[in-house]
Amino acid sequence: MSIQLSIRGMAKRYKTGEGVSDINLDVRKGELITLLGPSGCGKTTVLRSIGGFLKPDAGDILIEDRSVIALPPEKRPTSMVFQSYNLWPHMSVYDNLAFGLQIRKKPKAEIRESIADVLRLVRLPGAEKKSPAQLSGGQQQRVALARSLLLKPAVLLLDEPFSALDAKLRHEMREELREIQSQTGLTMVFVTHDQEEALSLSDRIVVMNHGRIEQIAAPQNIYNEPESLYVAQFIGKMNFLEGVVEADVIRVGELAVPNAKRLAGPAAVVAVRPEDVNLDSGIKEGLPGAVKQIMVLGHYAEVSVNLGKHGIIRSFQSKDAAQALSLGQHVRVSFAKVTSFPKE
Amino acid sequence: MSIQLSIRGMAKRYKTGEGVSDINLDVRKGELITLLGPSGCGKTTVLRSIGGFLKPDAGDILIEDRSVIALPPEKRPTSMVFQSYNLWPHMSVYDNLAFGLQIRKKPKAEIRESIADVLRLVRLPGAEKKSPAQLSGGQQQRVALARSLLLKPAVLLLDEPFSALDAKLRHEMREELREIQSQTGLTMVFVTHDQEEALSLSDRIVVMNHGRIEQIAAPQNIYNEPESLYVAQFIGKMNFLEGVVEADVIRVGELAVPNAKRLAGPAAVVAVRPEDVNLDSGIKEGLPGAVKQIMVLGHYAEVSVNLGKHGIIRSFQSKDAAQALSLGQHVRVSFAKVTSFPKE
Amino acid sequence: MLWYFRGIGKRKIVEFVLLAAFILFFAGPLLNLVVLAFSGQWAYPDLLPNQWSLRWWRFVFQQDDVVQSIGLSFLIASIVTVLSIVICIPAAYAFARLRFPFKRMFLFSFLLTHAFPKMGLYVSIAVLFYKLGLMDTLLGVILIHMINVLMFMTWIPTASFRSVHAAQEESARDVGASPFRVFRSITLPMAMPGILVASIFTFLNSLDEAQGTFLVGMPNYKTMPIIMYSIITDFPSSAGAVFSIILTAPTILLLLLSQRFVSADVMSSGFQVK
Amino acid sequence: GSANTNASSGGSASAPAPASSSASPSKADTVKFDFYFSGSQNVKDLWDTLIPMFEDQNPNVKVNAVYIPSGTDNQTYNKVLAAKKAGKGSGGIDLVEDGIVTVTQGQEDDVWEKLSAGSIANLANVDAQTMTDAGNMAIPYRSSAVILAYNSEKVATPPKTMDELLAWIKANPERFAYNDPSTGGAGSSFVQTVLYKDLPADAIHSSDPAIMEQWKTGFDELKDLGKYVYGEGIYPKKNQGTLDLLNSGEVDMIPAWSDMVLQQLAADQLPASTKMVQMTPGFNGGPTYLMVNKQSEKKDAVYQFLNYVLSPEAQTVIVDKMNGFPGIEVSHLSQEVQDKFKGVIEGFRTFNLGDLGTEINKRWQSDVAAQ
Amino acid sequence: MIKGRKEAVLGLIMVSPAFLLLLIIVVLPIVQTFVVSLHSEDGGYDLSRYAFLFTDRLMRMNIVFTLKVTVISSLLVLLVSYAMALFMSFSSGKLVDLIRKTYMIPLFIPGVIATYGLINLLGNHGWLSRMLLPLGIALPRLIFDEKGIVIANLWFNIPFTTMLLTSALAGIPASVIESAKDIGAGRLSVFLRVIFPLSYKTFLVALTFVFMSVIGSFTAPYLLGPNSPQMLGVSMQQVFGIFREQEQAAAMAVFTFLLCSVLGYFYIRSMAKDEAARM
Ligand SMILES: Nc1ncnc2c1ncn2[C@@H]1O[C@H](COP(=O)(O)OP(=O)(O)OP(=O)(O)O)[C@@H](O)[C@H]1O
Ligand SMILES: Nc1ncnc2c1ncn2[C@@H]1O[C@H](COP(=O)(O)OP(=O)(O)OP(=O)(O)O)[C@@H](O)[C@H]1O
Ligand SMILES: [Mg+2]
Ligand SMILES: [Mg+2]
Repeated sequence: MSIQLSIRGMAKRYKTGEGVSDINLDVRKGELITLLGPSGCGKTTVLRSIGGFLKPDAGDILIEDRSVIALPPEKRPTSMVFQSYNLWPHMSVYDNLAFGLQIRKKPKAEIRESIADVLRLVRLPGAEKKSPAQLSGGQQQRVALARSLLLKPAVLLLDEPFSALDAKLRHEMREELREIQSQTGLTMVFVTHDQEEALSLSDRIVVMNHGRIEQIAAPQNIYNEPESLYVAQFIGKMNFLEGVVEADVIRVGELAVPNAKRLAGPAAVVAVRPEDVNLDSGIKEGLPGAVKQIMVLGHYAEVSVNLGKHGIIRSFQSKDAAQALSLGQHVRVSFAKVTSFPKE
Repeated sequence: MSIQLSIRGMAKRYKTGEGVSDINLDVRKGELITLLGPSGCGKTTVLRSIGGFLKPDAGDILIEDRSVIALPPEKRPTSMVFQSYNLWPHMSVYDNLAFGLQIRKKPKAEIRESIADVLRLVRLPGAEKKSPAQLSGGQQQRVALARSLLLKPAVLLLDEPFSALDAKLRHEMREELREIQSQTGLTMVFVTHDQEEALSLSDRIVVMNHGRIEQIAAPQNIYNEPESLYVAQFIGKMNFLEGVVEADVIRVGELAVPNAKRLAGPAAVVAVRPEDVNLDSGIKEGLPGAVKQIMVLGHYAEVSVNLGKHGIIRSFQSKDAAQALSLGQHVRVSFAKVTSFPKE
Repeated sequence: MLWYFRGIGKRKIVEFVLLAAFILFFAGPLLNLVVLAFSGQWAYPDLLPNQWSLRWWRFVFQQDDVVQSIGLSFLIASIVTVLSIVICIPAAYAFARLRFPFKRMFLFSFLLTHAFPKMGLYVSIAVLFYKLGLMDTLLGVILIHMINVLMFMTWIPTASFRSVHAAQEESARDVGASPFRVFRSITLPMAMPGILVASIFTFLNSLDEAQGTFLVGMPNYKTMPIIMYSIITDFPSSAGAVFSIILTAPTILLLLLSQRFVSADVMSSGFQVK
Repeated sequence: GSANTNASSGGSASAPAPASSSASPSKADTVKFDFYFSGSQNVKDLWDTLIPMFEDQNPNVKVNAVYIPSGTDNQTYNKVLAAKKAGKGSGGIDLVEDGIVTVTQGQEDDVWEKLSAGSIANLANVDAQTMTDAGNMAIPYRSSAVILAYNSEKVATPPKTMDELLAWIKANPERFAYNDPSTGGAGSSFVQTVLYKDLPADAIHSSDPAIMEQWKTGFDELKDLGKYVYGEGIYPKKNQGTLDLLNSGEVDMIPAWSDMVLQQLAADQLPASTKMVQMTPGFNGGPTYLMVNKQSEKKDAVYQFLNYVLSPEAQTVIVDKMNGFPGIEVSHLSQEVQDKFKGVIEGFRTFNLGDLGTEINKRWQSDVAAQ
Repeated sequence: MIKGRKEAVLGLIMVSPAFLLLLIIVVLPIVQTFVVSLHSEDGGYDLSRYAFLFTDRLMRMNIVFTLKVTVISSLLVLLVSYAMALFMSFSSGKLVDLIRKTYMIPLFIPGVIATYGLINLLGNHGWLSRMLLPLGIALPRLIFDEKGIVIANLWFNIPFTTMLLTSALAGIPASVIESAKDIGAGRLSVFLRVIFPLSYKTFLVALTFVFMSVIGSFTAPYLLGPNSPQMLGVSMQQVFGIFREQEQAAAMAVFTFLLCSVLGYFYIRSMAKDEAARM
């Protein structure tokens, strides 16, 4: 598929010294790319630059192979759902939604119909006459989403569009978004802080850190093969243990794991996802530890095990398995799968 | 422990007809209560009434056994973290934080110090001089949180205080909140749309629906024993199947589950959590179905199985178990645990 | 008495005192005018006139210029208001939002219109108007009215525009509105309270202007204040009182009407979002 | 009220069509010129009477009288001056009626035409001294007197001389008021009369600055008087200001223009108990002048009109309507009128101090008002 | 920076119609007046007319008096107007509605007439003293006194200033005030720390307008004020109209303007400041 949006060597520095730099990203047509990263890492900055609300200090932005860097926001074929809704307080919901269509000189009947449609879609049927001040936080957010969706832009920019929605609604919205995308081939750049959302929704995830891109990859790859300690730390839960490099293996106490990346040593960090941590009470192998805490989190449980000098390790267990354990019980810990990184 | 906050028969109706009614809630000292419910159900309305920003139409609100219903916000011993942060745009972060302390006539040196402390706590050390406009969404939210924390109110009201934070930071903040609570015995009313947060953080959860309270209970109880179909639907994922009441059992196709609640029938709804759905390829028992979709979500996978006339059922499986399955494969479905509700 | 006040609460008392002060101070002179307008004889120290009369009402309405001049005044005031909006609002917007050279100097220059006493300027202005052929023309009268309000129409809207959030403008740009459209549909309505204030002021100022009108417009454009001046200087205050009531009534009517149409209270409550 | 029977003065009010006389002479031989005058209603009534009378006799001249409400009257002069500076001729103003200040100012700015009996025959009837005082550039077509107005219910025997008046003021503190001299002629007349009380008789026609030395005693007197006048040193603004005080009963005696008192008595605006008295020597009166714009292109017509205004016929009307003194010498009027002035005219004096008038106001402002 | 230049051109174009009007009709005559004010008595050019303002005892008194009245009036006007604006913006009820509907009416009364109304009300034998007479209260002297001028200034300026401030308060989101109340700020703190800073710019505009209209006022001080010292406006009229000293009057006008400019400067500076902060 063709490249719909291309960001080349973009940089933007605020007066305070913060900002983003060295942003390179190609988004294919119909792709949904997620920007993921800690608060303040520059996600909104990238999005606003694409939308035309910030003038980057360097670099170029191309949409459908045309540079848009010199275009004002209204001339760019993008539409943005802002992090802080930005509804117009002096207009009703209807007018908020109709404004963009009126500019595009759509006939009145069509406008009315598409507004009714999109309000149904965001689960706010009949809210046309209300004013933004009469809406709850999540309702405002959905109106803002509806406003952008109505415009069918070439690139849709979404800055945490579901942050105020409950899980159920968020799921429904995600599915609606997917649906719209499959119908219209919409290209989306999506900012979220919700990993699960990023993992389940995105075609590819861009992990950012301190104004830079750390890794761009498909969700599974990001999860399974984080390229850096940072990404490993950030995506999903991860246990980190110190190990000693011994040629082909890295040794963590009595346990040896393969040195797949051929790290130089002498020290390395071994990373294990909680679900890859096995707990056995019978076998002799593995690191010895004692169950410290059991926290049942919905359909699974998080079991923390004290490994003595190796610190505390967290393991996900099914509810049943967890309930078979008791606090203080001695267990042996082994790893189904590990990744390793050089020690920083 | 003593009751810190008590809401009695509160009702508030907006001009549009929406609002809340019949709100009764006792919060003990040092307790963290979560309001959970879909967007627009009235969570913010309840919180704003406690804070004094809305005048309820009926009912009373007591804090430490004194009615505060007639007091203006500034006289109430509450502090609120607003859903939309509400920082003062013309003040620096320092001034935003210092304002409340200055009103309480704290000495300058003490103010400076506690601001430095609280900024470290919300992971924004050294941000004193910045203005709100120079902060990212998540940073603003953290400043708003810091502002309320500084005041050590009798009741802290938090309206989705972590909605703009990434998982890592959110975890850290939660733990800091817990830490502060254990140190100061802070009483908190917490609004969130994040179930996991509610389940892991709260002492008790208040589930709201359409302006009314559906259930108040500890997280495990809410999860395991939802009182209504609505709560079951809203908390966690849940599969619903139609069943036929036959005295002691409810029959779903070839499967019979116990009629624990002694429902009258003829029809009933059987609810099963995905993690309680077992999939077996060998045994004869259980409902026959075919694997429709396998979605790996971090450390676990969601497997959808088509049950024919019983619809589609979702099951959580460990990653390994899921990978052993293939699309279209025939499986037998059985339930480890079910709840049942009368059919509406 | 005291128990009564205690009974109705502190807030009510405060409100009552406020109202009393408000009425005494603002309505006092006005009520006085109304009473005066209907008074015949009013000797000291009587609280009310000892003789009521409609004599001055008859008198004012017999002045054949009065009705015509009221019409003319309202016409001129309307034109002045519209024209100054057209000319000044773009300037105010530029001051509020755009960067251009000498901006501060331009903004400052509008201070001149008001801060500089016009007494000494009239001859120079008249010379200029003669040269430009504006003397004794409607355009001339309108222009001379406009210079009185240039400052109000730039400074006040500038302050209003600046209080409109950039974010709201941004989202309008985002849906594809041109800067002009953003201005018309977003910025302008949100800055409306301030602009309304400035416009009302412009209108009233124009209704009240006499010196400049006389200089430029006499004898062809005899506006209301010119007639008024002669009435209040040559006749007892009763005539002036009648005149000001006649003069005020239509404007107040207009005000009340517009309050109904300009949605309840643009002026007072503003637009507020949680 | 509305004695607006004359079409030429009433109709031009707000018609946007330029009614400027130069543009549209209706008949080839008819000249229409513009005459700006200001003042109270009685002035307006006067011209509304005189102009038709003139036009009946002079069908070739039409007078477009423009009534300038007080309060905006300064602008007439500004307009004349501006038109001249802009090189636009008369600016549509051919004849102006105003007080001595405007006459003097116009002399400096050279906007008034010099007048002579050659073009206006009846000018011969006017006192030559008065014409010279005005530099022959303005015609004092009428005069009013300043008198002492008092409340006869409170004051049984009004003072007859200046010294008696001063004594009365001191004997009745806060019962007398005179207005700020720079805001109205009545007060100015009082001040000047006090200043020249003990000076040689002909000093009132001298504009020689040397005389300023001799004002000192007069000003000391006025300063001292401050304690005894209304409000212990309050001088109301404008002639009307003191009349209001008399009307409301706050004072019992004031210097005032005779014509204003008479008119307001007639209109019930002053209590019927109000009486007037002239002192000896009298307060100075003041003429009102007519000036011809030097830029005017219709001087002949204007002269024709002025000639009529100075005719005994017109002057008789003026005396009747204005309750004032004629602009021409009384001897030219009918016996009946002469009889009417018998006993009054003797006390009537005109001061012609030229620029000294302004000097007095300045000095009053700093010595008396700001003591 | 292409964009910057375009913006500059656009800005200049938008300002130019108003500015041209201003330039021709106001600025040029003012420049002329300024030149006139430099004429000395003996025909040369110097600053003697300005020196006179400070050397002449009377003038000095007038200037001090004018400043005193202006400062007192401006302070009172702003105080009352802010109070009224706040009251109207943040209270509700019948009373507020009534005030909201009527407070503008004084704006519609021509200045001269209102001044007469005030004289009739406050004068020695005025309505107020008639009302208080039975109660045995004697009013202090209000008319022909600086108190009279101040009262008139309040009457004339409060409605407009209130209107202006109300419009500014309308722009302050309720949420910002709510959060201030939440942390326990009382009315005064909320006002001083939140409302005032957020309406500061309009406040400066209002202050400038009040200051200008008071300092240059004529009708009210002329009819209500003492004979001496005079407000500059009255004195200027006297110097120009009665004493016919055009040059001196011009110098007074320029001086008045300079006084007003000081306030104008604050407004423009505050704008420039947050402009710098915005980048
Ligand atoms: N206008 C500004 N002036 C100065 N610094 C700014 C400005 N806007 C943002 N920043 C800083 O730039 C950094 C990146 O901000 P940005 O808004 O892009 O973060 P973000 O990734 O969207 O964070 P969040 O998830 O909290 O919204 C932050 O450290 C922020 O403080
Ligand atoms: N000022 C108002 N006027 C009229 N209706 C309002 C107003 N504020 C809220 N509502 C309505 O009341 C209901 C409850 O609103 P509330 O803000 O309490 O919801 P919420 O539970 O906080 O939702 P969210 O999670 O989306 O923030 C909503 O349907 C909303 O539309
Ligand atoms: Mg952001
Ligand atoms: Mg909410």
